[in-house]
Amino acid sequence: VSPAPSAPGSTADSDTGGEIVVYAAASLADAFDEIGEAFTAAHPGAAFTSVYDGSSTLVAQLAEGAPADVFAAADEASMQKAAALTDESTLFASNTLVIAVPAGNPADVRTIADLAEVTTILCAPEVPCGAASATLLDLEGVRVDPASLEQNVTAVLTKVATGEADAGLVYATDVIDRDDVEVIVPAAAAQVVNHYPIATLDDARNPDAAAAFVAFVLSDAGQAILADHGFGAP
Amino acid sequence: MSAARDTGYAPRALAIPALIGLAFLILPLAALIARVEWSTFVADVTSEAARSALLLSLGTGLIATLLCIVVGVPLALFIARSGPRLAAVLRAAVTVPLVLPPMVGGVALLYLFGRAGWLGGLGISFSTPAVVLAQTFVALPFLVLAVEGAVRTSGVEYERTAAALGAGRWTILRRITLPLAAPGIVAGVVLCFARAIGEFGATALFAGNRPGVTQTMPLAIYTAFNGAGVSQGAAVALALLLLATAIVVLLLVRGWRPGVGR
Amino acid sequence: MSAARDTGYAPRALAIPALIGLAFLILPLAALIARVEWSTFVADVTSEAARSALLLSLGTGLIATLLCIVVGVPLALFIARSGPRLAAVLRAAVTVPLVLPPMVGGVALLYLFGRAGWLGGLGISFSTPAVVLAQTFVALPFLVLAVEGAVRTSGVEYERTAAALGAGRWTILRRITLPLAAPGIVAGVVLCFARAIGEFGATALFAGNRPGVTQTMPLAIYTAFNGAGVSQGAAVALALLLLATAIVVLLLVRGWRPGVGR
Amino acid sequence: MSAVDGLRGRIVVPREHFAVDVALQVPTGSTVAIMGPSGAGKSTLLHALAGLEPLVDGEIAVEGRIVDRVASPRVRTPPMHRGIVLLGQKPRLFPHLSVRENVAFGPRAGRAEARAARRGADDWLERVGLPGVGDRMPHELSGGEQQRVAVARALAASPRVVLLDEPLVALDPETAGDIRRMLRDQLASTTTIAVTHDAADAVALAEDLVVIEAGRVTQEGAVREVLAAPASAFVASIAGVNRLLGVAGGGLWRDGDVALTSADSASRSLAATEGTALAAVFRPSDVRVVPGADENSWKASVTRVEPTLAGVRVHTHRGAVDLPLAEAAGIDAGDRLRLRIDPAAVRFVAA
Amino acid sequence: MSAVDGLRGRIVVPREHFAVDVALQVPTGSTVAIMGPSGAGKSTLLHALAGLEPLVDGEIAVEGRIVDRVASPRVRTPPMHRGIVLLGQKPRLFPHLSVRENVAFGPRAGRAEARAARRGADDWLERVGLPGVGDRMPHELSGGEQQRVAVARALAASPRVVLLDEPLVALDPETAGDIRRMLRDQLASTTTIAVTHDAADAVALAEDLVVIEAGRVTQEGAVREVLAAPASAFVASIAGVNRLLGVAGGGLWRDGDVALTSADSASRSLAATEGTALAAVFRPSDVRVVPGADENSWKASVTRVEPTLAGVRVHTHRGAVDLPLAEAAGIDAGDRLRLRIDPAAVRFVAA
Ligand SMILES: Nc1ncnc2c1ncn2[C@@H]1O[C@H](COP(=O)(O)OP(=O)(O)OP(=O)(O)O)[C@@H](O)[C@H]1O
Ligand SMILES: Nc1ncnc2c1ncn2[C@@H]1O[C@H](COP(=O)(O)OP(=O)(O)OP(=O)(O)O)[C@@H](O)[C@H]1O
Ligand SMILES: [Mg+2]
Ligand SMILES: [Mg+2]
Repeated sequence: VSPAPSAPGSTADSDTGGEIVVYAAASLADAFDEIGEAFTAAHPGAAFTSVYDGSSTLVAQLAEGAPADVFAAADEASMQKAAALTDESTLFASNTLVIAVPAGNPADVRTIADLAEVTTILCAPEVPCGAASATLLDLEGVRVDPASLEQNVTAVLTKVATGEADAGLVYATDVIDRDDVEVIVPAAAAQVVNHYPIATLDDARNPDAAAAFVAFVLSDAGQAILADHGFGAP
Repeated sequence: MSAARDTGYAPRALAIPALIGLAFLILPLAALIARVEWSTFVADVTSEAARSALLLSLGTGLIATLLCIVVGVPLALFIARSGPRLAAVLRAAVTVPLVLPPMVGGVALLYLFGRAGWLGGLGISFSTPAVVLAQTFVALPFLVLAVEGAVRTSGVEYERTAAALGAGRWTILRRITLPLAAPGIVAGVVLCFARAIGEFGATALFAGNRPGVTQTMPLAIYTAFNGAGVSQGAAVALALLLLATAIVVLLLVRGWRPGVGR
Repeated sequence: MSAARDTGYAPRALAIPALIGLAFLILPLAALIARVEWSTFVADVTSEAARSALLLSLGTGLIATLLCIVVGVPLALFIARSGPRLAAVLRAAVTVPLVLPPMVGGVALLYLFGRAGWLGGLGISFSTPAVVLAQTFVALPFLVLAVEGAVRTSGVEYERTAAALGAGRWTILRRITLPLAAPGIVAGVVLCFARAIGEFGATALFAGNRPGVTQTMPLAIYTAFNGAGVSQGAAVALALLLLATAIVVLLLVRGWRPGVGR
Repeated sequence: MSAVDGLRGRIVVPREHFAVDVALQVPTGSTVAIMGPSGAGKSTLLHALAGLEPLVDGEIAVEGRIVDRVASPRVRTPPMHRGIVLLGQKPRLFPHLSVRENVAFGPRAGRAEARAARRGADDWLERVGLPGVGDRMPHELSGGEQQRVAVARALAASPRVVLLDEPLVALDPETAGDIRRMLRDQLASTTTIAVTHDAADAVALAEDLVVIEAGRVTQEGAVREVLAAPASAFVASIAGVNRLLGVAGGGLWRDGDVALTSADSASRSLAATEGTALAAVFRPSDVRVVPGADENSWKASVTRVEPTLAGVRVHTHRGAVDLPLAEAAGIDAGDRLRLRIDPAAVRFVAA
Repeated sequence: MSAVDGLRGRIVVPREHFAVDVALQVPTGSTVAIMGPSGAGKSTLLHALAGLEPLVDGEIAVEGRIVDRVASPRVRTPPMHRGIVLLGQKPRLFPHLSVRENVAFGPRAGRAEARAARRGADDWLERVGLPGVGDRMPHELSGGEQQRVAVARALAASPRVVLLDEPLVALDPETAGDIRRMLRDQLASTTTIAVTHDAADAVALAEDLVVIEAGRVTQEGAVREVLAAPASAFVASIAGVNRLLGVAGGGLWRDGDVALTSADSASRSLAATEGTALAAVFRPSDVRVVPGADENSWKASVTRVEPTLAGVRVHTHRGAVDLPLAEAAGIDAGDRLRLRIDPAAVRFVAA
């Protein structure tokens, strides 16, 4: 974890006091916790509060008036559903798929083509990682009969880690620092990129600080922290 | 001694909190129904995915309930007839799966029945039996605790009377103990079935989400809820379908309810 | 008439399914404990986040249980003393939140108490009171059904006897009805508290996952579980902490249990 | 509606094969006994009075206040506000309360201070012969002990009107006698209805006796008068007397070829009206077996011989006769005996 | 262990203030009555015999087979395998079964075919005077009707050994008489123990009577012999006789300055042994009030006057006397009366 470089954005400190509440996709939790720390270090008057959950859950909550200033979604579709609540959004990070196999790779998976032969699990096509997985498999020309279509990446990872499945497709950021799974990067991974959008909310109670936070995420300091957690550039 | 309906002697002022309680349970449902998108409702609830999820839910839910009855009623009898200390320990053990967030319960089941688990040899994961096991695990405590309470409340006096008339243990169980505890058993079965059919977390982790095999209604609802670009309409429609089905099943069960009086 | 402990007349062969049931409830927990990473365990369960989530869970769980008692016991009495038809309808209504996947329950609560909801003016959502409401919503049915069964089983005869001795309605309630139904009420309170403290889905949606304000233990467990880079160790450790706490609380409650005999 | 009415009313309650339809009047402070065959409706009547069973017709007044009325304006005071305490046929001690708390229940419900109520309960337990059982739970008592605790619990509520449903059942004669005396002392100025199966209770406790059969009053009046002039076979059985039906003819009681005279003047004047339906009433112990035809005697065939404490009672198709064991030897069902009753021992009553 | 023993055993069960410790022997096919004050341990004894209450000492044999033994080898046959049927003190009809199914319960549990068991149940209901109630639920019966159904249920199980705990309680005298006769017929060849509070039941049903007081047998023997020679105040009370304690002196019964003679030869020979503790036994109805000193008379002060069916019973510090109402007028507690008993009506028994 690199110390947050002090790189205040263009916003003046005097406007950025008070609490900001950031609603962010669960996969951003660790990265945003660190960004939050760096942000408050840079803006001593600000207090950072985060709420992490699935993007769909967050959208439903925001639609019902959840008190948030900033929304960071895991995919563009989710941001679209929140369109009524924001003016415009900015992409701030990206993510690619990797093959996760249990530690020791017992089924000896080497390429994405091997997924057709072993017990493979994927995210359900309805959720972002599932849609991306389908695209990637199509691109690679591999037909997989998944043992299960999981609700989220965590479920895929749990089953891989416990040896329940021989392999699964997950995001690169989900496997960073994990020692119970091994990672194989598929050849076409770079062609299927998931983009993370961020936006200030129209209802933000602290719009200036919100804007400052978004700027901070997009700043070099923010991007460096995201890169530390495995995210790619937007 | 009177057969006449007796509305009891509860203070009338209790009607106020009772109504508040009832309203609190019903109003959210009404709010849900008010937001149903009727335009897509029929399509949502008649989709092939909905149908297969509902059938799977009903099937696994009923089998899980049966399993719960088969092992839960004996367990409840055993606890009810234990001394206070042993009963307290057993009750605490039974309460565990109630408190465990279902997701953690799912992980525990994975650890036990998963490929690397103690009972991994059974090869249960990703199969319909895994769904049944997950439902049984989360629903069993409800049945056990409800039945235990009922059996304990009905006491042993009638069993002693039956024994003193020469009835054997199985006869006493079948004709005295179980019928006398019937209201509690029915309540337990209802709680158990409702919990089984609504089970989501443990199933999601332990059994996975394979349409037609392990995708029960709650998983289908969750999938619909998380579906990119799809509104919550489908999720709500499916939830109402599940609800309506469960209530029909429960009313049927209640229909059997024997009219036990004292 | 005998005070001697009576182990009843259940067939001995029932010990087999009873033990299977017990094993089925305990083994997954054992498998879970076997996988605990003791190296990080202490740090995990003593972290600031764990402490505040635990306190929040205990506080909200106890308040929710209290609320359930306040509105649920009167509701249960009301149902128990209704005619069979009305009782069936009311019981079905009470069962609804049991079947609804908790997430959908959360959506329903959002629709009711959210910005555009009928009771949106109260501004409850996304606050600690929202946690309490979500827990109350999912836990209330357990209390009501368990208490209703107990009150119905204990019948009206002793209430009539008390009334014929000149006791008023409140006296009858306090000294006869409630004590006689005590085993059922305790069972209901246990189920209710366990369900409240384990509640995840509805809380996640309706109250959100804000540390210190709405992040209860199950949400903290969920967060730990989903946390990228963090192993499940933390989640399992937190789950065990929650479990241990709940069991301590429940054993305390059981300790009060009055020794009601017939 | 007289002010001296402790309890007054007409009670109509439908049962399986008949309706209980009884009019009652218990003057303030007095005791009325109710007797009747098993299933006659006695408990139903008490339940209705106490408010535990709804009336389909009639009304009930307690000390002049209407507490139940079917006709409009409908009145239906719940049990706890009737000022009536009922001791039911089953003891129904509260299983979760100690014996002491059971007895103190009424006083505490009536806002007595808890400590005083418990002390009072101990006094009551002493009165029913159970000192020192206050701390036990009800299921740790014998059947008769439970019965006595139930009596103590009812009386401890200091009722102005009390209904007792077989309060002395399940007690041995000695204990029953003690409780009967206690009831007589304690209820001296309480308006009381006591259901009993033992005429001795009625004699000891009550001024008036009401006999109920199949839901209807078949006889009522001062206790001894009712027992002396049984209007039905049931009353004769509780009074322990023979009751032979006949008609008045020539100043005698006649049934077929049997004729009886009575030394009692009231009986003679009844028999003077030719054709009146008469019952001849006499005790089995006053009947003698005589060897041959005699005045006031008749032939009767033995239906059955029943052992009694003092000897045997020989039942015939015309009355029973009590015999010492020695005299009864050899008598068996089917035998024919000649029986005789002394005119001084027989009374005629209108049938 | 004789083969003719229907039921035999010694039962020791601790209770609150004493232990029930009773040895019993009921020959096959005969009936033993048990009487005792409330709380004496009668029900405890039956429960222990039936296997519902564990022994702390003793053993029980049914038809020669040990079913319970505390000494090693320990035996503890559960109730259903003892071949004993118990009719408990409370009817305890199964509340969820119809009256017919209640009565058919025993036969069906004994593998009788269901239809036949139900038909048999209807026959039994008829025998206890309740034809046509088979379809009702137990709570739709009166107290006495429930009692009779419980009797029918116990007998329908065709027990070889049956224990009856106050089977005739809660019944009016007429119905009680019917059921008593039915029991006598039906149990003629059944090994039976019957607990009762009415000596008339013991006389009518049993060969032997065992009296239990505070857990111990205080007297046993043929029913009439026990009643004729009461060894305790309790037995005198159930036999309905006076029992005055004294000592033999000069061929007479003496207590202070009172001396009584008896016309009975057995009594005379008892009294012949100077200094023997004797009880003079005589019926209150045989006592006369006499105006002045007389042979076989004594002075006694009235303790209380109790109404009875036939008149009053005047209790004194030396025995009670039954008087017709007319003669009792004016007698009150504290009065002194001179009483006389005819030598022919008094017996002496060893005390
Ligand atoms: N709940 C009921 N529904 C219908 N009939 C009933 C009900 N309870 C009692 N009965 C019938 O009503 C009649 C009167 O019952 P009740 O209990 O008043 O009799 P009782 O005079 O008290 O008799 P006992 O001396 O046996 O107690 C009986 O024939 C009984 O079968
Ligand atoms: N469960 C118990 N524990 C302790 N003592 C008991 C228990 N049950 C009864 N007793 C006591 O044991 C004694 C005997 O009780 P039991 O029921 O055998 O009396 P009983 O002779 O049948 O009297 P009754 O004629 O009143 O029915 C009584 O003094 C009673 O208080
Ligand atoms: Mg009655
Ligand atoms: Mg008894």
